[in-house]
Amino acid sequence: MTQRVGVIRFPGTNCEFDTIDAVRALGGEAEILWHSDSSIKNVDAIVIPGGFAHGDYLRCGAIARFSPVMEAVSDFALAGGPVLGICNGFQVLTEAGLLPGALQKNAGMKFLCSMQQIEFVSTQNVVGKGSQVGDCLQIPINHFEGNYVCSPEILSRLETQEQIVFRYTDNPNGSIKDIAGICNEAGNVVGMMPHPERATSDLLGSNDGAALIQSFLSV
Amino acid sequence: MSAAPEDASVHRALGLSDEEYEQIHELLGRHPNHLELAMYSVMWSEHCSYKSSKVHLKRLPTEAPWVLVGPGENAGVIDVGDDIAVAIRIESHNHPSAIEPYQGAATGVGGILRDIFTMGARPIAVMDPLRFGPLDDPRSRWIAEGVISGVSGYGNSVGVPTVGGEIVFDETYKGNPLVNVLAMGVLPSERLVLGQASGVGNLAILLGAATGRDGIGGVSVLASAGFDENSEGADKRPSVQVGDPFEEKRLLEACLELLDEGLVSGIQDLGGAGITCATSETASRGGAGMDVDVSAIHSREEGMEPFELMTSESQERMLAIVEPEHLEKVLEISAQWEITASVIGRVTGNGQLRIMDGFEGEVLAELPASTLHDDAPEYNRPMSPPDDLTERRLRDASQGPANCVEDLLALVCDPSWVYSQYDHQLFLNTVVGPGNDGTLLRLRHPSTGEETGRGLAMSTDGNHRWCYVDPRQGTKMIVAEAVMNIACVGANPLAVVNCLNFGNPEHPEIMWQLSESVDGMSEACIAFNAPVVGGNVSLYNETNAVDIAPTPVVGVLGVHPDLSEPPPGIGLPPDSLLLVLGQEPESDVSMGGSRWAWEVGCCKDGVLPEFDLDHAVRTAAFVAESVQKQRLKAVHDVGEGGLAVALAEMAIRSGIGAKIKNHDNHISMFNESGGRVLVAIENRELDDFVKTAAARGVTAKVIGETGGSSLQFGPMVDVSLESLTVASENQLPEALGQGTVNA
Amino acid sequence: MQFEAKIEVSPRDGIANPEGSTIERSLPALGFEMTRNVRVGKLIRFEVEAESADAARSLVEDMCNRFLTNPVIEDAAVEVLET
Amino acid sequence: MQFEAKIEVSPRDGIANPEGSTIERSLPALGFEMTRNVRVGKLIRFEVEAESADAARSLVEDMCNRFLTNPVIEDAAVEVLET
Ligand SMILES: Nc1ncnc2c1ncn2[C@@H]1O[C@H](COP(=O)(O)OP(=O)(O)O)[C@@H](O)[C@H]1O
Ligand SMILES: [Mg+2]
Repeated sequence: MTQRVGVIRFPGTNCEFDTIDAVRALGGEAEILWHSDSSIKNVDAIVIPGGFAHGDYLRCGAIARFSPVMEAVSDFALAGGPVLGICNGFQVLTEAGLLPGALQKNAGMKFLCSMQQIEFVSTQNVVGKGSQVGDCLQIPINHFEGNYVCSPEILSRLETQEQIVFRYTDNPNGSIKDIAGICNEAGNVVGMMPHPERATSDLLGSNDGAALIQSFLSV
Repeated sequence: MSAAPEDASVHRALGLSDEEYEQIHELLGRHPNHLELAMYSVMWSEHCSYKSSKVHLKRLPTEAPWVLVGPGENAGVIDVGDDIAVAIRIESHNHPSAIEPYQGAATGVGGILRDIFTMGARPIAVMDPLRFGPLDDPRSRWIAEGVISGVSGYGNSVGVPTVGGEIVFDETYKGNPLVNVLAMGVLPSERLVLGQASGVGNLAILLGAATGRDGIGGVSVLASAGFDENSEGADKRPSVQVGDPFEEKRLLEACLELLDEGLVSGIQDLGGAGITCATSETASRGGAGMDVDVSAIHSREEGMEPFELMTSESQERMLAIVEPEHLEKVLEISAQWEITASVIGRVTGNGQLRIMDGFEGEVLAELPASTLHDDAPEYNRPMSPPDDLTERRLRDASQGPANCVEDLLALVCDPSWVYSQYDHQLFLNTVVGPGNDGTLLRLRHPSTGEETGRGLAMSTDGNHRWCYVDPRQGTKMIVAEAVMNIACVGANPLAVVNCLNFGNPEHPEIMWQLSESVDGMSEACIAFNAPVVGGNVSLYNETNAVDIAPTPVVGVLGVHPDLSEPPPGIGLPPDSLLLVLGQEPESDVSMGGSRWAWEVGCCKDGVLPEFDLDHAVRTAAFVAESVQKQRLKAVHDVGEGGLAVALAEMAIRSGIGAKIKNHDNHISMFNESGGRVLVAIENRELDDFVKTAAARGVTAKVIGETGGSSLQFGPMVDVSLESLTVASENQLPEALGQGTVNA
Repeated sequence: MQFEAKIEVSPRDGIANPEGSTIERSLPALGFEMTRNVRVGKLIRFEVEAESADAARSLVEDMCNRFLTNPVIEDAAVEVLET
Repeated sequence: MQFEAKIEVSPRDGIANPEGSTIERSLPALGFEMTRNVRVGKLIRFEVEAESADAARSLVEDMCNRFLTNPVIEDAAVEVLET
């Protein structure tokens, strides 16, 4: 298992090194991909990490998705390559059209940083290997715009095609159907608001994110 | 370069006294022109020159073998071993936050972070000790909410976790909130850089945001003037600055990269007094001079006057001193981070700061760079204790309607409404986050990320009630409390930073408070062997000529030597013994300065309980040792609200109650006798534990045992955990987040 | 020619508007009881250079569709004025 | 009577507008080179009940000053229409 993971860094990204630490601690290799490069350097998998790409100005992810690297990411995703968007990365993926729907401000109009319990709804995707539907995980959230919305048509497609990956057991942000993470039809592109890289050490409060990253590294 | 003697209204309007003007006249050997006068006025303001406090600050202990940089630089730096240095600093943004709470707090966070990365350190933590007027005052709520969102909005986005702080509400801060912000960063010891310019011919490069008219005169008008209802308003409004965390994030990354590549020989952030301060400070620290070309400054607006460009406090800017051969590489890295960079100055050898319109153009101002700092006035202002001090000390603060259950319910308050809005986990270091005693972070090497197996602990503490009753002893007690907080997470103190928030220094009792407070802090810092490595003084905290209660705030940094297991935390375990460690309160302990007396009993006077500093030092060391050896099942220091509030917090955390022997009256429940810590241990450990405590010179007394679903004091007082939890959790959400008005 | 573009971005009908709802919820406590249906959107203005008013308009509409709004949650109304 | 209030909130002149500047900086990369001076503000709409147009207007202005904006950094333009 020596997956080379490319971690995209936009100006304003701030979880890139945490993500790299977590990947390395679980035996993967990781390197930074700079947003203005147009190549993804033959990596085997891509993470778009958390943070505030371009300050989250205009809308979260709205400016980032035009970065040159995103074209390569898009080609990679459409060819079936594993792509994981965490928090801001999830927002970028929806803006880029690689995942449906949008993330708007939390219903309580507050930024929220807290440990949250989420439950696997589908494991047919790049973070689900080794887990069971119904597994509950303790993973922190850290966002202002994590309130997932989409049209009723998209929602019913997400449901019938098993594209809802996680739901919150206690919805913190007003997200429709308690959605915490979704994937594309093929299951190779996953977006989630909780931060699995923040749950990879008992010293920091939870190790439940390790399974997700391990799965991602082994596809 | 000569100027006519001018009419006194100009320098007075700029906040310079006639004597100060005369001094400038003498220093220059001629009359200053308006630009020069503006530069002196911002640099000699209270905010930049510390002219009223300097004589007192000199009494603080500042040295220890591990101190690499003490007060006077942008941040204090200490050596924590393994080739890692830690930079730490605290600052206030009180006055700006009173006018525009969100931006005031946001720019406060931005400013303190620049102080840290100026030293070459990557900021890894922010803390925000906050103080507001009472929750039933709508404007205070408006300020509180704005400030909290400002810290959250800027801190989260710039990508530095806010890992702790304080939140206090009191009448004394109505109209004059206190917004203090502490930042801490780590750097490889060998990369320490100082804010100085040397090497004739080197270039001064202005990096970051364009200079606008925001914050013009902010130093003298915003930071050094008190508020009263009439002046608060239109004339001050244009001075508000807007923070841009995204610009700051790029600036931070660009600057750290420049330092990593060894491309800068000095670097300095731009804060109060803007370019005037940065250019003169770097030049005079390096014993050099500088030519500054105002026409090269990238500006946000057209037609800005030289004095505006020189004094603007626009945010998110840095000044780097660079050898000419590195210029190209510096511009390249700046461009990569989309940072604007302009060469605005050249280092000269003559000690003069010359402001010019083009490097070959007209000289607009010329003055010896060092005079802006070194010759700033220093006042030994008159001081005297308040006239009624003796009388006040005679009052008995223990009187009042005491209903122990109701009082306890009123005094518990869960601050998570505040800190859940802050990213407090970024960088994967947070072992103990906000909501506990000290904050505890994993200490990792800043360049390699390698773990040291050790931890960095921090706490910020202030207590205006103690300091109002007795500024000297009160300050000693807050230092002890801060140290006790980090002891609870297993750390021993290494250094202290402080923010002295006081009223109007022209009032003799305010200067007395400040002087007393400094002496108390000195004594405590010496006792704990934790020198002061930096700080900030904020004066003129007053509304309608009423001064705030004296509020020194300290931040303590310490190290946990062996972080293989997280500390036990504050939650009560089942079936254990509860002990109090530390000095035992006298039988007739005073309630003076306690939260109970101020908020329930309504007497703000009296005297503080007796305080044994040496006992507190021994207790802190013993607590840290016990946590390190994993001998405790729970630990929490006793602070505001006394034993009862501390116990309530412990019980609420785990949902496990306790039975306390005796202690069933308001005095023994709520007295704030200092230097005490509550610990839970297993029954069978008792003998050994008490023996060790005695050997360390620490009093240890069993006060009860844990278990059950309520908190009982003696046979009479019984509070259910459920009611405690509800009372604690509801306090802030019921008052905040419900909409506020700014008037 | 120089034009001034003004774009009103509003939450789409049927999509929850947390910002508006939060304001609405707090209004009664502040003594503003007679208000309903609060919606918060964005207002974007800029100057734009184009050959004609039509050209300016179509440029601005293109910016709106591709970048300035997210049609999943937002509607936009574009105004272009000669200056 | 029922009125529809529309409030345009913009950053005051001379006050930095980081959001606008950031958008402006990113436009050329998207092929929009002819735009300058981007400013982003807020648009707030709601329905309000009042005795008269004047009463509605003064109510809305009061809300603006005390609650919806901070006049220290923002300007508000209020429009009130009968519905
Ligand atoms: N404004 C704030 N920001 C972040 N954390 C806060 C804030 N206010 C309080 N906290 C956290 O809540 C906890 C309790 O605060 P406090 O009662 O002041 O602690 P103590 O009495 O132990 O000094 C601490 O961990 C503190 O860091
Ligand atoms: Mg404590």
